[in-house]
This record gives sequence, structure tokens and C-alpha cells, in this order.
Amino acid sequence: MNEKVHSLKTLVTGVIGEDVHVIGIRILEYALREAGFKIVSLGAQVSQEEFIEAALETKADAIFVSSLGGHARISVPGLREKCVEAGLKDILLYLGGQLTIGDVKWEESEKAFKDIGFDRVYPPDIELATVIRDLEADCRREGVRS
Amino acid sequence: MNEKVHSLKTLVTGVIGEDVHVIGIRILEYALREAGFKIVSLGAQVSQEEFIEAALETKADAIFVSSLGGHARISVPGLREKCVEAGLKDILLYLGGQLTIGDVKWEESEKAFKDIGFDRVYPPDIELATVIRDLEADCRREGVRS
Amino acid sequence: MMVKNRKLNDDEFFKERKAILATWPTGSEVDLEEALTFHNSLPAKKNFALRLVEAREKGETLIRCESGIPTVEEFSNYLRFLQDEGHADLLGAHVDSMTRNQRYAETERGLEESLKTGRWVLNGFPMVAHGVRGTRKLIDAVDLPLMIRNPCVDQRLVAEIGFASGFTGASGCPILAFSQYSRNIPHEVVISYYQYVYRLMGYYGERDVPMVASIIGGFAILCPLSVLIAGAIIDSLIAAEQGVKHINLVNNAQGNLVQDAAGIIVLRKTVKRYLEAQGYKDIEVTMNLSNWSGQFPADTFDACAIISVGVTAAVAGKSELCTVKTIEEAKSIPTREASANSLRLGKTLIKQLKSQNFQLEDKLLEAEAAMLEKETELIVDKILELGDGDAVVGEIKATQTGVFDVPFSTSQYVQSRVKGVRDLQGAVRYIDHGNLPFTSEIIDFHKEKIAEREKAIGKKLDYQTIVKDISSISRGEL
Amino acid sequence: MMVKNRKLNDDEFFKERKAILATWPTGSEVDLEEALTFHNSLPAKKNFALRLVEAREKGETLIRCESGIPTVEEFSNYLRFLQDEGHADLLGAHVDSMTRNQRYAETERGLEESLKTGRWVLNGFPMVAHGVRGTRKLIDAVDLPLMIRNPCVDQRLVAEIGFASGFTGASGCPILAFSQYSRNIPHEVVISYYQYVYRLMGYYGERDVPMVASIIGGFAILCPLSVLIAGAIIDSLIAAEQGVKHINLVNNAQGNLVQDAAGIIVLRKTVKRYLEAQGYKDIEVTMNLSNWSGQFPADTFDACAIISVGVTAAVAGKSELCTVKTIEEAKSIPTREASANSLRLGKTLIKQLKSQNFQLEDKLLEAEAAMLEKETELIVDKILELGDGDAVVGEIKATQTGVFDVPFSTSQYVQSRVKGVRDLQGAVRYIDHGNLPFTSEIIDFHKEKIAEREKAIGKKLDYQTIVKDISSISRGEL
Ligand code: B12
Ligand code: B12
Repeated sequence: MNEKVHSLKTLVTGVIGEDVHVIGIRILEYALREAGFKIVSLGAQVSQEEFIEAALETKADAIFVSSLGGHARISVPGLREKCVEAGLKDILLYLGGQLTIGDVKWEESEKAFKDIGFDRVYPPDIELATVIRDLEADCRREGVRS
Repeated sequence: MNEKVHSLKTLVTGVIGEDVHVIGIRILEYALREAGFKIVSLGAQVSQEEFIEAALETKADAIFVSSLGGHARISVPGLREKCVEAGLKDILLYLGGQLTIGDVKWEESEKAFKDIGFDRVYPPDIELATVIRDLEADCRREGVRS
Repeated sequence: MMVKNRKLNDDEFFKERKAILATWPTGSEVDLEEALTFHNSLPAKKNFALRLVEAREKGETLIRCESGIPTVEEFSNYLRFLQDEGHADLLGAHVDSMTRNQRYAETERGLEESLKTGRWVLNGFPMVAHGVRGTRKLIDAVDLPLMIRNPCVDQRLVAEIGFASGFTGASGCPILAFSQYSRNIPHEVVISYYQYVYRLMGYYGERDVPMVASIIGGFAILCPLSVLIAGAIIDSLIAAEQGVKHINLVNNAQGNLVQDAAGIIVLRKTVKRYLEAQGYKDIEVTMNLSNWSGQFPADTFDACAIISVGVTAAVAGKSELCTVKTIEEAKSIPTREASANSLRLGKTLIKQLKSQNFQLEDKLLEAEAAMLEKETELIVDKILELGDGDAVVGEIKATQTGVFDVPFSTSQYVQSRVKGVRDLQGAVRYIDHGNLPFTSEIIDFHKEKIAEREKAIGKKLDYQTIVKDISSISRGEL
Repeated sequence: MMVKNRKLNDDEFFKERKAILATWPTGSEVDLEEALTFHNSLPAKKNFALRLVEAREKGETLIRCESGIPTVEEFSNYLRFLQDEGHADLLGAHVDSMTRNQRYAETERGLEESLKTGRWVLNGFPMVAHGVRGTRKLIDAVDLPLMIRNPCVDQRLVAEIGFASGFTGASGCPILAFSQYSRNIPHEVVISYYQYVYRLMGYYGERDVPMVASIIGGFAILCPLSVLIAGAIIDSLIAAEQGVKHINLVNNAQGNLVQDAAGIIVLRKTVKRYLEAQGYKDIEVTMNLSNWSGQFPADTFDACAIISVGVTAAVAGKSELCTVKTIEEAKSIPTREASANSLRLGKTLIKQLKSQNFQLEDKLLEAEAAMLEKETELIVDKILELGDGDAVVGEIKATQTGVFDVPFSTSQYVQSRVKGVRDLQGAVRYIDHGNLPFTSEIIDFHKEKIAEREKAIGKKLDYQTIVKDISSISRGEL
């Protein structure tokens, strides 16, 4: 029963900005598809506008943003605002990868990205099962809300 | 001229206590012989008494004590006193090898061994040329003294 | 736009040049004549191309690692540290990925923030932001040659600034840039950008400043080697046509020593053969074995083991150069200490292996090399056939039709039907060869190798296996 | 005193036993029956001998490193750390060198000072001071088998205490102890002490508690391999006669992979052959490739390279066990972190190499092994001839006459005329074979190898070269 809560959920995925690291998100997409989600995969070097366009077009429930090169602090700010402007106020925003450069404390980094509107933020050694569990939980909650 | 100051000097060498690490002292002996010293080599596992006996017998000018296993703090105390008792008040006592165990500060360790009567104390990465230079200087000084 | 493998003439070259230098203010700092004078004032030992040739003559395997941080001052110290404490033989500057994508304004903001906070906000050295004035300080800071490390679609401005600053080589090549660093840029556009860069290198070379092109032909994360070698052959033909005289070929290690060493041998041999066959006769070819470039183990000492395997492959294949990853590869841009430590490990291991004339089992190596060579020739000959002898025309058609293809491409124009998987010895085999023009002998060989592993583990290899194999090395396995 | 290779009978054994246990108060804690019960309560996976046999059956190369610090509590944590963070396959306890020389009173003072100051005042684990009560806590602390590491002249009391505590193997053997750990103790005395230890192991074995003897036959710092292998054969015959059923043979790597791997192969083959020829038919033989044991490089990452070379030799020679030095070898007794790091490096490298079935060039390996085997046989056959078939009698005579001889012995009774030096590939050759019973074919072979290097460097090899070669690895060279 619980597993079915997300059977119709649609996710837009991509690597943001000038970043070309696609391997991680491809693997993640594979796992998400196996878990029953519908995936709209944009690939590498996706702009904020492209993410939003695809989400609007496919009525997506969440946007999965990947960033590996360490430029997330440059590439992701503004995405939540643009979503709100585009009428995607409640869309889930997930962020993962190797977000920053150097010895930045994870808690600091997580907080900073949550503060600018991401619902979930993950370090690179995250278990995919955890992501899926979180997503299922969030979807259920969203379900209640909508 | 200066090089000749030690041409007749005799040195007793050995590895003290239960220690069997002879490679270092063998190499040192080789260099000292090349430099013109007379070497009385006792080898591994030499007791304090054996060092003194050999020094007395050969009228040695210096005793070269090697200790690699880290037990120098157990094996060398008392040697100076025994020398004095045996009438070898002025004999030069040199100590080298890997004297202590763990992260002991070199200055601390050097001071401790000098305090108990060693004239010179060396860390394992010592250049043999330095030892020979020191020894030549000490021999000259001894020469003046005697 | 119709691109061919034809040398740019001076008119075309200088017209394009003017436009490129005008794309950002620091472009105006580039003065070719002044640059040539500067290069001529440098000792030969600071020339990357010449150092590689010397290594080949002496039978050396040199060592370097990747590095690039935002500020000139800190990066100068960093490079000096690699030279003095890491005993690096060669150096380079990794350019940040904003610059690689012409986002120069964002780069300048990132640089400012880096300077202000003392943190590395950019993931490399922003060469365009620093211009010739800043970049040349790197050259002055050390006694070793430097190469621009800037694989991306359009590195024309970076190449102009870097070469003018005293760099004597550049990495990146059309197929790598197109298949791994772009999503929707047409193939011919990428090639034309590289033709410019290669012409610029040729121009320096013709004026007695040898420039070396580092060519890889694709990216080896579970990519069967023959497509990469084929790619490198095509890109070498493109570089040579524009007048490049020094080519340093990269074989990207995947972990099986026999296959990685065979890759070095076949890459060297086939590139030389096709260059000569197409009339490029005086090209200096050297090799670079680059460490496994997929996900790295997080632990420092696990990483040391993976670095060791790469070094062993380099020596076994008699590569002139070995590029090692650092012990912090899985973490972030490495500190200078991490880089120097990795270099020392690599260098000492090279000394240990070189001085004993280390060799893998000959028969295995020969068998692997023979198969690789056959596969490579089939692909390249078909590409050249498609282009009526023109490598560029052929390559574009081949990619459209999947006659040339690589796994996990970032480009929407690449089919990426080709997929690799490890066999029982960890060598990468075609689990899907897509539309590559292979004979049944070759197809069966790969099938057999895969069947061997299937038998051993008692189940079919599938996408799940590919995913597992991609990250196996990061778990210490193969 | 006249010693022969003859099994101690129960009378002799128990009489000697009583005397030994009486030499120090903790001797009274040893109760053979209780010990057997305790061993039988342990799972098979905590038995060192059985784990090695399992590794042989499965084709594994296991890993361990040396460790030993003074206090029970800290050493228990240390060992657990090696197990959990280092992923060690096997463990051991290095005994301090005071205990090794029966200076138990000094040891107790050192232990007290260690406990008081929290500093490691002793260079190992003082097993006699801790007795069975203390030592057994090590066994309880981990899930892996432990071996006593206590090469020295007289380890009878340590063996009694260690085995009673749950240790399932011991290292050290007559030739090693005599030639490297004593100055003026007669050969026959050393042998007789070891006969006791081996009889004790046999006794446990006969009661279903397999004990493994780690036998090395000498010490390999620039010592040509054939004398070491010959020594190991003799010592294996001594152990087998006393009833030892598990022998783990050590080949001490000297840096040339072909020679080190050949050493593993020939050691295994010849020991088995001589054991069978002398009628010892049911002995389980396994191998241990031990890392270069001379001076180590001071730098952590240089040390990593030397550890890697050792591991590579172990895998190439298909050794069941690889003993690595630690990255702090040049410094002092390693911290548990340094040990675990070294183990992880080694283990990951083993995984990488094993899973690709790593092989050296076969022809080179075969040629090296063939020559080694010939040399070894000449020495051993001569020893047995001197003893009229009795290994002990033969070995004692052979050592007196230099028919058996090793370089740099600490014993005044060993001629040490034999000397090794590296050839052009870093393999160790006889620069002086002293009185070893070699044919002119063999003598010429070594001369040629040495001449090759002399030609290459343009000068005669001499004592200076030996000195240089002894420390070359610590400078990263070979
Ligand atoms: C492979 C690789 C490349 C390949 C990429 C190939 C490709 N097509 O993907 C190439 C060679 C092209 C490349 C280029 C560069 N790279 Co790179 N690269 C790597 C490497 C070795 C592995 C990345 C990888 O594939 N990991 C395996 C996958 C499975 O893991 P993952 O990506 O982390 O993804 C997992 C999780 O993070 C999570 N996840 C990821 N995204 C998301 C998103 C969401 C929403 C969620 C929930 C989860 C999630 O799920 C994934 C599956 O488990 C890493 C170092 C490392 N980690 O070992 C460096 C690394 C990421 N690269 C780095 C850099 C700097 C670059 C370059 C700028 C310069 C360079 N070094 O060449 C260029 C970038 C060019 C550009 N324009 O982007 C740095 C980044 C520094 C930082 N962040 O601090 C790293 C860390 C290397 C280093 N130590 O310097 N790189
Ligand atoms: C080879 C070796 C052995 C061999 C010795 C062979 C032999 N016959 O000599 C064997 C295997 C037998 C051995 C045994 C042991 N060893 Co040991 N061994 C080493 C090793 C690897 C190299 C030592 C060496 O030969 N160095 C090369 C020579 C040229 O250098 P050197 O000895 O330092 O000598 C130079 C200078 O120090 C100086 N010098 C030396 N003495 C003197 C004296 C004077 C007066 C002067 C002026 C200069 C001087 O001149 C020399 C020439 O340049 C070292 C680690 C390392 N350094 O890499 C461990 C090491 C010394 N051993 C160690 C230990 C603990 C032991 C054992 C107790 C246990 C064990 N690990 O097996 C036993 C000891 C048994 C016993 N009863 O003594 C420890 C000592 C710990 C400490 N001090 O903190 C070390 C550091 C290893 C470690 N990290 O644990 N060992």
C-alpha cells in the first residue's frame, strides 16, 4: 500500500549549470525508476529555466538537482524563487552531489541550501534507499497537503 | 694536517643490551675505518661491562654505543659511572640509533642522555660525515686536555 | 556549417582570432610576437613537448597530477610545492568549469569571493579572468613545464591566453569535448573550435615554440578501449592537419593491468600508423597513462592502492608520462599536501618498478593488444570510408549513425548504445557494441568473456552490473 | 652437548617443561589441560593454522602486519582496531626484546613505567610479565587468530604462555635465531630450544589444536635467496620431526618482483619435496611474503610505494599471506592508525590484483626459479650429506665450515663471508658465495649478473656498493 503512494509521481532530473557530471544522476534515475517513479531526465548542463519548463510541462512533483563540480553555491540560488514565480510554489526541490569545494562542514552547507528553498540536501555518500524513503515520506505529506 | 689528529685514535663500538640491530653500526664502523680510526668492534648484544673491558684493554679513546630497538633508556644508564669507576673518567661516550619509542621530542631525549654522561647523542638520520667531524673536533679537544 | 579536415589558412585563422580575443577584455593582453619572445627566453626544460620527447629517448616514465585553484598567488605556491615537495616532473593548470563554459562574468565573481574569503569558490584556475598578466606568474613561479588542462567545448580564448603566458601544451580534443562536455552543441561546431586551437599550436610550433596536444579520444569509465583509441586516432589526424607536431596520447586506465598496458601499446602504434598513412610524417608521439578517472575510494590508503595500480600500468606499458589522481580525489579539490603526497607515492613506485624493468606476462599482453588493434582498425577504417578519407567528415557521419559511439555521453547527439562491463579479470568488454562495425569474431570474443563472468557468478550481466562495475573501484574492488 | 634431529620423548619433554615453567612466576599459570579446553571452545576461524589452509584452498592472499605494545588494555584496543578499521585477516603479538632475552625483571619494570606514564617504554608485548591471565585477554578481544611473534634464541616460556592463552602459532626458527638474534650462543643450544618449542606445538596438534610454525630460515637484507630457502628447508625438517603439522614459510621480499615471486614458488616446492623425502608426509605448507625488512623510507607515501611492491610480489607468487610493514616503519613502533592504514592499502591492492589474476612475465619467473632451485638443492644436499641424513647434525657442521652461511650475522660463530649485492634489475646476487657448494655454472651466472651492472655503471661493485644497496630502498631506489 505504502509503496504505491508514489506510483504516479513525476520527477524532473538534471545536472545544473555548466556541470557535466551525469553519472551520479543517471544511477539515481535508474533506482528511482525501479522504485516506481516517472522520470523526466534532462541530463547535463541544465539551466534553472530548463528545469522549470520541464516541470511545468510534465506537471512534475519534484525537481532533482545534481551538482558535482563544487559550484552549487553559484548555480542553484534563485531556483526556488523562479519556481514560485512560475506557479510551482509547492514543488519539492531536492539537491545532491559534491556541492562545495574544500573542507566545508556538511551541516553548514546543508543549512545554507535549505535556507534558500531546497527541501532535501544530500552529501555524495548518501544511500539511494535513504533518498527514496525520504521522497516517499515527502510525497505522502504532499498528498495530504494537496 | 688536521685529518691526521685522529690517526691513532681507537674506538670501541657495539650494540648495547639485548639489541641485535648491527647493520647501522657496521656501516658506521666502515666509514670510521675509512676515516682513519682504529675500530674495536664488539657487535650485537654488548653489555656495559663488555664495553668497558674492551676499552680498558685497547686503551680506547671513545666508546660508540648503538641502540636501535628503543630500549636505550633502560640499557644505557650507569655506563658513565661504571667508566669512572674503571678509571675511564675522560673517555668519550657517543650514543646513536633509534633510542626511544613513540613520539618523543628529540631535544628532550638528547638532553636526557647527555645528562647521564654521554658526550654526543645522534638521531637515526644523522650524516656519517657529521659524526666524523664531531669526533675529530672532540679528539682535538681531548688532545689538548690530556 | 560544413567542416572538413582541412588546415585553416592565415586569413581564416586571423579573422577568427580577432573575434575570439574580443570576447573578453583580457583577450587584449595577448600579443603573439611578445609571446614568442617570452617563450624563446625560457630554457628548453620548461617546454612540455620537449620534456616528453626527452623522456621517450631516455625511457623514463614522468609523473604529474591535476591541480587548479582560483588565485594566482596561492596557485603559484601550490605549484612550487608540487615541484619541491612532490618532485613532480611536469605541471599544469586545471581551468575552472565556469571559464570552460565562457561564463567569464560569473568566474570573476567567484574569483573575487575566493580572494575575499580565502576559500576556493571556483573548481579551477580562472585563466581568462587572470589574463596573461596573472597567468604568466605561474610560469615564473616554477622550473617545470606547464600544460593547460581545460577540456571543454570552446577553449580558444583560454588557449590564446595560456600559450601567450608561457604554457606549452593543452589538453582536450574534439571527441572528448563533444561527447563528455556538452549537451546540445553540434559536433561540427566543437570540431571547428578545436581546429582553431590546433592551428594556434601549429602557429607557435612553426615559430620554434613546440606545443603538445594531449589527446584522449573519449573518456574511459567502463568504456571499451577500442572506441577510445579510434577516437584518439581521429582527433590526432585533426590536430596534425592543423600543424600540431607533438601529440601526447592519453590512455585512461580502467584497472586491469594487461588491458591498460595493451591500450598504451596499441594507442601509440595505431596513431603513428594512421598519421603516417595520411601523410603526417614528422609528428612526435608520446604516451600518458592516466589513473582510473571514475569514482575514487574515500579513504586515503584505499586511494593509494588505486594510484599504485595506475602507476603499475604506466610502467608496464612504457608510457612516457603517468598522471595520477590524488588521495583526496573522492573528497574535493586536493590540498597541495595531498597532491604532493600522491606524487611521491607515484614517483617512488615508478622508480621501484622502472629500475627492475617491470613486465607483465607477455603472451597475455600480446593477445589483448592484438584484439584491441583489430577492433580499432575496423572502427577507424569505417570512419575514414564514411568520410571518403576525410577524418572530420567521417567522424561526424559515424557518430550520427553509431559507427562511432561511447557510453554515458552527455551529448544528446551521441547514441550511447555502446556499453561496457567488466569481465572476470576486470577488463572492460562490450556488453553492447551498438552499431560498431565489428566482425563476428570480435563480437563472439566479447560475448565469451562476458559469458565467463556470468558463469562464475551464476547470473546474467545487465544494467545493474554496469552500475555496480562503475563504482566497484571506489569500494576497493575491481 | 650433541643435538640430533630426533623427536623429544615425553620424558624428556615434560622434564624440560617443568624446569622452564619454573623460571618465572607466571609459568605456573600454564595448565595444559585447561589450555586445551580453552582452545576447543574457540571457533575454527580463530585458529591461525586452519585459516591459512583455508586461504590456500580458496586461493586467497591474506594480510597482516606486525604489532606489539606493552599494556594489555591498550594492546587489546589496538588489535581490535586492526581488525575493525584495518580489515586485517590475521593478527599477532610482537614480544618486546627484553622478554626475548629472558630479562623478565627489567621487562616488569618497563611495563610498570609504561602503565604509569602512558608511554610505550617497551618495544613489544611483554608476554611473560602478563602471564596467561593477561595474555588471554588479547584472544578474547578479537575475532581473528593470533600468532606469537617472538623470534629469539629461547622462546620456550613465551610459547608455553602464548599457546596456553589461545595463540595458535609462533614465528622464529633455529637458523634465524642463531644467525640474527644471538652473538655467542652455540648453534646446538639454539636448536635444542627450538626443538622444545616445536615439540610443544606438536603436542597441541596431537590433541586437535593445530599450531602453525612460521619459518624463515634467515633474514633477507641483501641476502641471496637460496641460502634462506636452504635454511627454511632445514628448519622445516626440524619442526616436522617434533610433530609440527602446519608450516607457514616466509619469503622476505627484497624488492625485485620476479626474484621475490620466484622465491615464494621455490620455497614452497622445495620444502614440500624435502619434507616428503624425509618421510614427513602430512604437513600443511603455506606461504607468507613479508615486506622488505631493511631500512624503510621516512616519508609515509614513499613507504606506501614500498608496501605496494611487497604486496605485488605476494600476489604474483600466490602467497597465502602477505605481511606488510607500516608507513611508520622508519619511525618507531607504529600507532594503531598507522598500522590500520597500511593494512587497508595492502588489502585494497591485493583485491585489485587478485581479481585480475595478476601475473608477471612467465619466462623470467621460470628462469629465476630454476636457478634458485638448483642453488638451493646444492646447499641442502650438501648439508644433509654432512649430517649423514640428519638435518641438525648437517646444519651445525655446514655452518662451522661455511657450507651454510649468511651475510651480516650477529653471531660470532657464523662466517658471514657470503655477501649479496643487487644486479641491474635490483635482484640480489652473490658478490661473494664464500664456501657455498656451488657449481661453476651457478658461480658464473652470478658473476655475469654482477658484471652487467658493473658495465652499466662503469665501475667495480665493492663493499661501498653493498652499503649503498642496503639503504637504497629507504631512498626510494632499488
Ligand atoms: C567522473 C568524474 C568526472 C568525469 C564526469 C563524467 C561524466 N560524464 O559524468 C569528468 C572527467 C568529465 C569530470 C570533469 C570534471 N570534474 Co569531475 N569527477 C569525477 C569523479 C571522479 C567521479 C564522479 C562520479 O561519477 N561519481 C560516481 C557517482 C555514482 O556518484 P555521485 O556523482 O556522487 O552521485 C551519487 C550521489 O552524489 C547522489 N546524487 C548525485 N546527485 C544527486 C542529486 C540528488 C537530488 C540526489 C538526491 C542525490 C544525488 O546519488 C548518486 C548515486 O549514488 C569525481 C571524484 C570522485 N567522487 O571520485 C570528480 C569530481 C566530482 N570532479 C571534480 C571537478 C573539479 C571536475 C572538473 C571541474 C575539473 C576536473 N577535475 O576535470 C571537471 C568538470 C567539467 C564540467 N564542466 O563540469 C571535483 C569536484 C570538486 C568539488 N566538488 O569539491 C571532483 C570531486 C574531483 C576532485 N577531487 O577534484 N569529472
Ligand atoms: C633491519 C631491522 C631489524 C633487523 C636487524 C638486522 C640486523 N642484524 O641488524 C631485525 C629483523 C633482526 C630486527 C629486529 C627487531 N627490531 Co628492528 N628494525 C630494522 C629496521 C627495518 C632497519 C634498521 C637498519 O638496519 N637501519 C639501517 C642503518 C644503516 O641505520 P641505523 O641502524 O639507524 O644506523 C645509522 C644511524 O642511526 C647511525 N648510528 C647507529 N648507531 C649509532 C651509534 C653511534 C654512536 C653513532 C654516532 C651513530 C649511530 O649510524 C648508522 C649508519 O648511518 C628498523 C626500521 C627502519 N629504520 O627502517 C627496525 C626497527 C629499528 N626495529 C624495531 C624493533 C622494535 C625491533 C624488534 C624489537 C621487534 C621487531 N620489530 O622485530 C626486534 C629486535 C630484536 C632485538 N633483540 O633487538 C623498531 C625500533 C622501535 C623504536 N626504536 O622506536 C624499528 C624502528 C621498527 C619499527 N618501526 O618498529 N630489526
